[in-house]
Amino acid sequence: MADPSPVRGPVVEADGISKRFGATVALSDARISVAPGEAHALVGRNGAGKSTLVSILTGLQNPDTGTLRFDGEPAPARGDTDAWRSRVACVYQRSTVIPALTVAENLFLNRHRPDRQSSGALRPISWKRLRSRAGELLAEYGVDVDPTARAEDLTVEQRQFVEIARALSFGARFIILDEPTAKLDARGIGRLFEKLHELQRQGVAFLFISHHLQEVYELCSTVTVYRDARHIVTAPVADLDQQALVEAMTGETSRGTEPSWSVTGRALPEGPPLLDVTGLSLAGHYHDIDLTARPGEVVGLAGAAASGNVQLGETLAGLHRPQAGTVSVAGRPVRTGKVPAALAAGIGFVPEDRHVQGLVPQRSVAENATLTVTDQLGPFGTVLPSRTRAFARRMIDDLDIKTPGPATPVAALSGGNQQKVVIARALATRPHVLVAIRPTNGVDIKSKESLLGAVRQVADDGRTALIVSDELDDLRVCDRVLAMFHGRVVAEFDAGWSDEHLVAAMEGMTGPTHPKENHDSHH
Amino acid sequence: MTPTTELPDLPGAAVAARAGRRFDLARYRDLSLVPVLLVLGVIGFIVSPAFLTSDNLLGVGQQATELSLLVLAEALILIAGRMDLSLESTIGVAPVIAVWLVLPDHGARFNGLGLFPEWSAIPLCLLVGALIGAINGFLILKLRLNGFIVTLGALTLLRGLQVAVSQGQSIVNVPESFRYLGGASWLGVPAAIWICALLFLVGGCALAWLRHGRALYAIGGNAEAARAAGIRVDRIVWAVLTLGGLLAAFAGILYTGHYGSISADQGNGWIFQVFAATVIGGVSLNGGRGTLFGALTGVLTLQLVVNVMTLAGVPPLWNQFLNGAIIIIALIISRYASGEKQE
Amino acid sequence: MTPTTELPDLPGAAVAARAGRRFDLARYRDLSLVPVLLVLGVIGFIVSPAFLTSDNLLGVGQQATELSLLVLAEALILIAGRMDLSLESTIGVAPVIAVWLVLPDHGARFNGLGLFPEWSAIPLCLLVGALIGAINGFLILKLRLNGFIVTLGALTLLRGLQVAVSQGQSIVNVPESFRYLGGASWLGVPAAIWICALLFLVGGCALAWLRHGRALYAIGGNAEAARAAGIRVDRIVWAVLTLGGLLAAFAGILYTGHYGSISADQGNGWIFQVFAATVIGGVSLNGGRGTLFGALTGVLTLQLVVNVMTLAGVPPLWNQFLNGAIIIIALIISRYASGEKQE
Amino acid sequence: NRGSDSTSAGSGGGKAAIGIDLPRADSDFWNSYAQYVKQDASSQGLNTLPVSNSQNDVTKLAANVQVFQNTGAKAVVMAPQDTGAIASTLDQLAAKKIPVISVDTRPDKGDVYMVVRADNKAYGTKACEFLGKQLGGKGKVAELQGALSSINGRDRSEAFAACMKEKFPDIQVIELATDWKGDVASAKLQSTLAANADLGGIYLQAGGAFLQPTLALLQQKGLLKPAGRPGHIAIVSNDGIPQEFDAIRKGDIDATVSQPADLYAKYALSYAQAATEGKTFQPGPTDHQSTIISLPNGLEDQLPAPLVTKDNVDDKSLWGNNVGK
Ligand SMILES: Nc1ncnc2c1ncn2[C@@H]1O[C@H](COP(=O)(O)OP(=O)(O)OP(=O)(O)O)[C@@H](O)[C@H]1O
Ligand SMILES: Nc1ncnc2c1ncn2[C@@H]1O[C@H](COP(=O)(O)OP(=O)(O)OP(=O)(O)O)[C@@H](O)[C@H]1O
Ligand SMILES: [Mg+2]
Ligand SMILES: [Mg+2]
Repeated sequence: MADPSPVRGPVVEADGISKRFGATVALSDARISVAPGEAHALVGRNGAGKSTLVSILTGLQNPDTGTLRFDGEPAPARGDTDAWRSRVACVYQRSTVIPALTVAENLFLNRHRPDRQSSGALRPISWKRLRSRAGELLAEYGVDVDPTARAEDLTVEQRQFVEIARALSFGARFIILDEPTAKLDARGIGRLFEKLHELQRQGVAFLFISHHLQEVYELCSTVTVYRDARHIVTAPVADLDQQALVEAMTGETSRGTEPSWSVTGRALPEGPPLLDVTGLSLAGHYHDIDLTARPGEVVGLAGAAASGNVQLGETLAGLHRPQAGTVSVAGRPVRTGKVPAALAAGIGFVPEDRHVQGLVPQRSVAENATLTVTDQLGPFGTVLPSRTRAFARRMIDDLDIKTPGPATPVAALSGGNQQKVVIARALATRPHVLVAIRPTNGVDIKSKESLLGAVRQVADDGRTALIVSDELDDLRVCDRVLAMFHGRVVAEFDAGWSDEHLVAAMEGMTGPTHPKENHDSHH
Repeated sequence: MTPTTELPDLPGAAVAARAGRRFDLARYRDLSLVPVLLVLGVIGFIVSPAFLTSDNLLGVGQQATELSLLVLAEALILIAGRMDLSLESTIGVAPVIAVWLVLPDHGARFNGLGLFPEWSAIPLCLLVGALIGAINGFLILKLRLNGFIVTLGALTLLRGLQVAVSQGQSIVNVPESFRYLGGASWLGVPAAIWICALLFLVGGCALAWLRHGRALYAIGGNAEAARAAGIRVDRIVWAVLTLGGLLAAFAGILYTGHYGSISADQGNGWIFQVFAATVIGGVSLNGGRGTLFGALTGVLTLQLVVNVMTLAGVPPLWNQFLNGAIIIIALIISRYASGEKQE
Repeated sequence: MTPTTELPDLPGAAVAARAGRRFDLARYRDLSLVPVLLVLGVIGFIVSPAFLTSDNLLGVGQQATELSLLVLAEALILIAGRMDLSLESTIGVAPVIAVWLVLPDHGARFNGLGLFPEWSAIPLCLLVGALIGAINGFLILKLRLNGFIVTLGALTLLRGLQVAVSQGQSIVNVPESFRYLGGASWLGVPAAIWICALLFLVGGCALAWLRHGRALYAIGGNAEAARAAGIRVDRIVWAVLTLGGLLAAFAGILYTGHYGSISADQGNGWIFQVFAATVIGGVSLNGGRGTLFGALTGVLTLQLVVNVMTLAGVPPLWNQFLNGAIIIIALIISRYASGEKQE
Repeated sequence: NRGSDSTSAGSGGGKAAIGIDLPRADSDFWNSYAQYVKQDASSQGLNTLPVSNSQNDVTKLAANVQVFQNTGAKAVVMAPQDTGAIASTLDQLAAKKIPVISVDTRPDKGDVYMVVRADNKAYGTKACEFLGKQLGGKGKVAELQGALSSINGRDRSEAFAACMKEKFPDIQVIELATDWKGDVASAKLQSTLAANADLGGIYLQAGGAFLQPTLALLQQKGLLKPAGRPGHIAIVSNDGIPQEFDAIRKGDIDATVSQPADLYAKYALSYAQAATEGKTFQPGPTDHQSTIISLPNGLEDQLPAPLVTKDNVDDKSLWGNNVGK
């Protein structure tokens, strides 16, 4: 162990923390304590207050009440950023990469001189050294990024790695990771965990936040559960099985781990395809894609980052204009490259990033949920507030959206509930084909179940859904999964696929179970 | 009640109830200048008995009409997340071009081309305004140029065009139709006030209850999200910019009629007032927030301030200083009344 | 090479390589006006033999100094993600207040208070400028008011203050120190040019190589992220706003010395030019992008255009029109040369 | 004897170059001046450089003058709207021995060869005397001032105020600053009318900017009664543009002070030509009913600025009766 003193207190100890934003109570008398070298998981449903705790632990926000100690000493003053930085490093849930700056500069932001952090305001920065150090750092994570590239030109995943590399390179003894895996694909998660295990061996303590419970079991030794802004339980992970953990998070006795839906034992859907895609190509992303989906069917489109599956989904929704190929819904061709045309043809869409394409943050839940159906809310192009409210209430009920009311600005909801609003918006048109890209992105386990249930319901009502994702949990609701790699469909699986096979296919190692003949039979 | 009450085990219900109050405050943000208006009214009443006469108030109203039309235009554009500085030139150049096309080519002090009959002056003027807005839209939306600087360039260019076309002269023989709209009274109230009130009412209703009106908020709030939701963002923004130019041209008609001539610096420097009125009235410069009613209270505040200062006989040397101070004070009031930080 | 080449199967490699080429273009974005300057030079050479004389070019240079200092200030503020419109009033009000504090209280046409000795005029002027910036900073950062409207209000208020203090008169008996800085020549080149060049150089180096300089880009790019990285966002922004006011006051000193008096509408209407120069020079209005060199080419472009138009004897009526047209054309060139959409 | 000063010189080809800067392109008065400059330059056969325009901005004026220097001007005609900030430009020109003719304004500092202007203080006084007489020495008068930063506006305001105080102490003057803006003038006049229904007279410091808005306002309020009728508000304007003459003929306003745009242009150019020929002038009366007075920094030819009323409005010698037809 790197630490010579055996009698040190916890690296961080917070007690009696309360925080409210206006009328919203984000934390109420919450506590947490992380021992040196410990990997501590923090779980809870969306809006439980996890990220708020993170911002308090990293000195970004002051708690209203409560005490905070690092290594037994009181926390530094709020403005003393260097002192905070030396105690705790953090990968925040919201991106903190600055788009216009280079990767190298992002990595060493505000600590361009590694030797002496705060002094030397007048010593010029040596960009050459910075670049080479950035190159070394990135190499440690196996991220192939040019340190002189600007961050805005990176993929989401590459950016996330820049973020992670930066936090881990501080040399702090305590690191907070707030949903670091949400933007990574399986291979990326693997690399991250390798690195974390290595740091763990060096005695670094972690506070790890994730909605993927299996990650908690894989990495952490202790788990703390928050619910509704309060501390519920802290226990060794070995003492809590997944069911107990979910119960602690939701406060309800679980109906068992079985979801409300099931894909096994369904009759293979019959009839002409509802969605028919032939020869679709978008330069730089995917080539010559054929795809069909029948009524009652949920089709998965699996693929790692840069496999082109996301762009394919977006193309179906009308966001890109493909160079070649046709899309038709219920036998009628759809004009590509136009969202209104796609909507009119009955394609509903859940975009990849709710912050970018999903929500108008300042507007109300009702308005966001009805954004796609404003033509149905009154005569002569009017939008009647009463109908909007009623429509939104129904959505709030159906999807169990936790909100003070339909008039609340959507920005005031927690992440998971925001995601539900995006799904509500997509379902509002009662689409024939629902295209959902990572529909459960950042959503807690309970909500995930209900969101996937909502997607499944679309199919059960005799329509069809397409789930574009790299998360196995999402893909489990699918009747059929197509795996994409480098812009091509490389494999197809029927329900009951094994994780390893699918993951292998997504990584380009097409296994022996390649059911090519199934694919061909559609033609 | 909201359905959250059906889940009593969630503290969300309590949260919701409390949150409810907060949002109510925010909902009345557009009213945040109403107390300011009242205070101004009281001060006006104290400093001069003439303040509360219908003559005076109608006068203030009519003086506000031209500015308020520009504010209406700018508010729509800002809500959609854009900006147009060139409105202050459009109010001058559109009438000049219309008159130039209409006036006979000889005999008067200012010689036009006489290409069109005189009755077509108003449609022509509106057309020119709309065209200016559409060209701005082209540069901003198709060439993807920065809107602030495009319209800043347009501001200079159009003012220059006006000087060039009018040869720097004020044009005195304006068409009768302009004069009528700017000068007539209907039921004892200037026609311009009726028209403005109507336009604000129509605009306000459209923003509140029409599909395309609501779309402006969505576009201004997050254009990407609006696009993904099937809103034709570029087309609507283009329409709004065009409409903005058209409204500015209409303001030009009223101005010309009201003051009896087209002066070469008609509207010069107004854009600052337009922005000040719009923003203290609660419209966000970042798009997606605000109402026309708020913008209207912004204009009225600025106009009343001038009126009250004139009635109070504030020394001319301190006029401009007070004007600036009042913009800042109104901004502070509007910020604390709404309780929202303005970023 | 980085060890990432060991993972050839990652599509990231392709992306990075493709991206690499694009960056090269983008990296020279700050040079995008250089061709424009060259073209202007050639036109100038063609229209008049007087263009390429050192007299003429130094004249253009000196005329550009005051504006360029405002542009320097605005560029720093814009890079940090803010705006300051009041600079155009600071350039006038700061010298007026300094002179008012310094001039004797009787005997001259303009009577000051005579509170301070004459040598203190320059420090006082700079102090007033810095104070104005700091007050703006207070209103924007502490009261969280909208920066655009605060500084717009300040623009009006400060101009009014200047009129009130100077009673609308031009002040002719300016301190000798002002006169020296504005009028002296060092090595045959006006002192103002040397000083400006030095300030741009220092500023450019600070932005490129100093921690606090880089912090401006981080703050302008994403203030939240900058805060998370331990940058004291509010403090730095405040410092930049103060520095901006100080630079504007210094521009006021040069202006006063250059033209030999403080006129009541010194700087009036310049803010449009400041924004135009800064933005066509490649500084983003949304913060986080641009360089001082680019901003400088922006100023020079605008100044050279005026010079060439005068030399070419463009009809006066078409002057302003061409000015506006050139802003838009420069914007188009700068947009296509950098290949970036400007949102 | 028009153009008498320049008759000695030959044709324009051999003459020394004159640089002319116009102060602004957006006002009627200055555009008339610009037209006269153009006419007179050709009729006097002068050699002028391309005419520039400084758009009411002294920095542009300095830049333009610099270009004149570089292109070989032997005399410069300008109308510096900012009488202070022109000082160093004048110094520069003096150093190069280029004489300067300043039109309409008197620079505070720096040498000038000749100032060609009418006396703005006299405008204010004339207007005051006329209005005072019309009102019989009592009542209320509104004064639409220009921009507070304009020297000529201030001269008029001060002279008007001083004269009123001295000669008509019973008249109450309501000063309204307008920044030369017609809409501001209209708004403030309207407020003033609301508060002072008994307003007896109005002084417009710039007819070009204020005349139409004022007339439109009075018309709308039903207060526009022809001169002589009861309830008529006496109006004195300033500038002498044709629109004012029309209004005088119709009885809408009572008088205006004719600011002689034609004489400005004519004598500015002839003095410029004289300067290039090395002529000098002495204080005293001139051959064109004006007086040259001596200033600390040069000479000033004070051109006559007649008060125009119904009696002399059709006088053909008024420039407003000759322009633009
Ligand atoms: N800046 C803020 N202003 C207002 N409310 C906020 C703010 N930040 C958080 N909240 C509210 O506080 C509560 C806790 O939010 P927090 O982000 O901590 O949840 P979380 O547990 O991280 O959820 P998720 O799993 O979705 O990330 C939520 O109801 C959220 O809406
Ligand atoms: N904004 C304007 N619109 C129309 N005319 C104007 C305007 N400003 C000034 N003028 C006219 O141009 C003349 C000159 O304007 P300037 O601003 O130079 O004022 P001045 O020099 O004080 O007045 P003058 O030149 O008449 O002595 C004014 O007398 C006025 O008639
Ligand atoms: Mg969170
Ligand atoms: Mg003048």
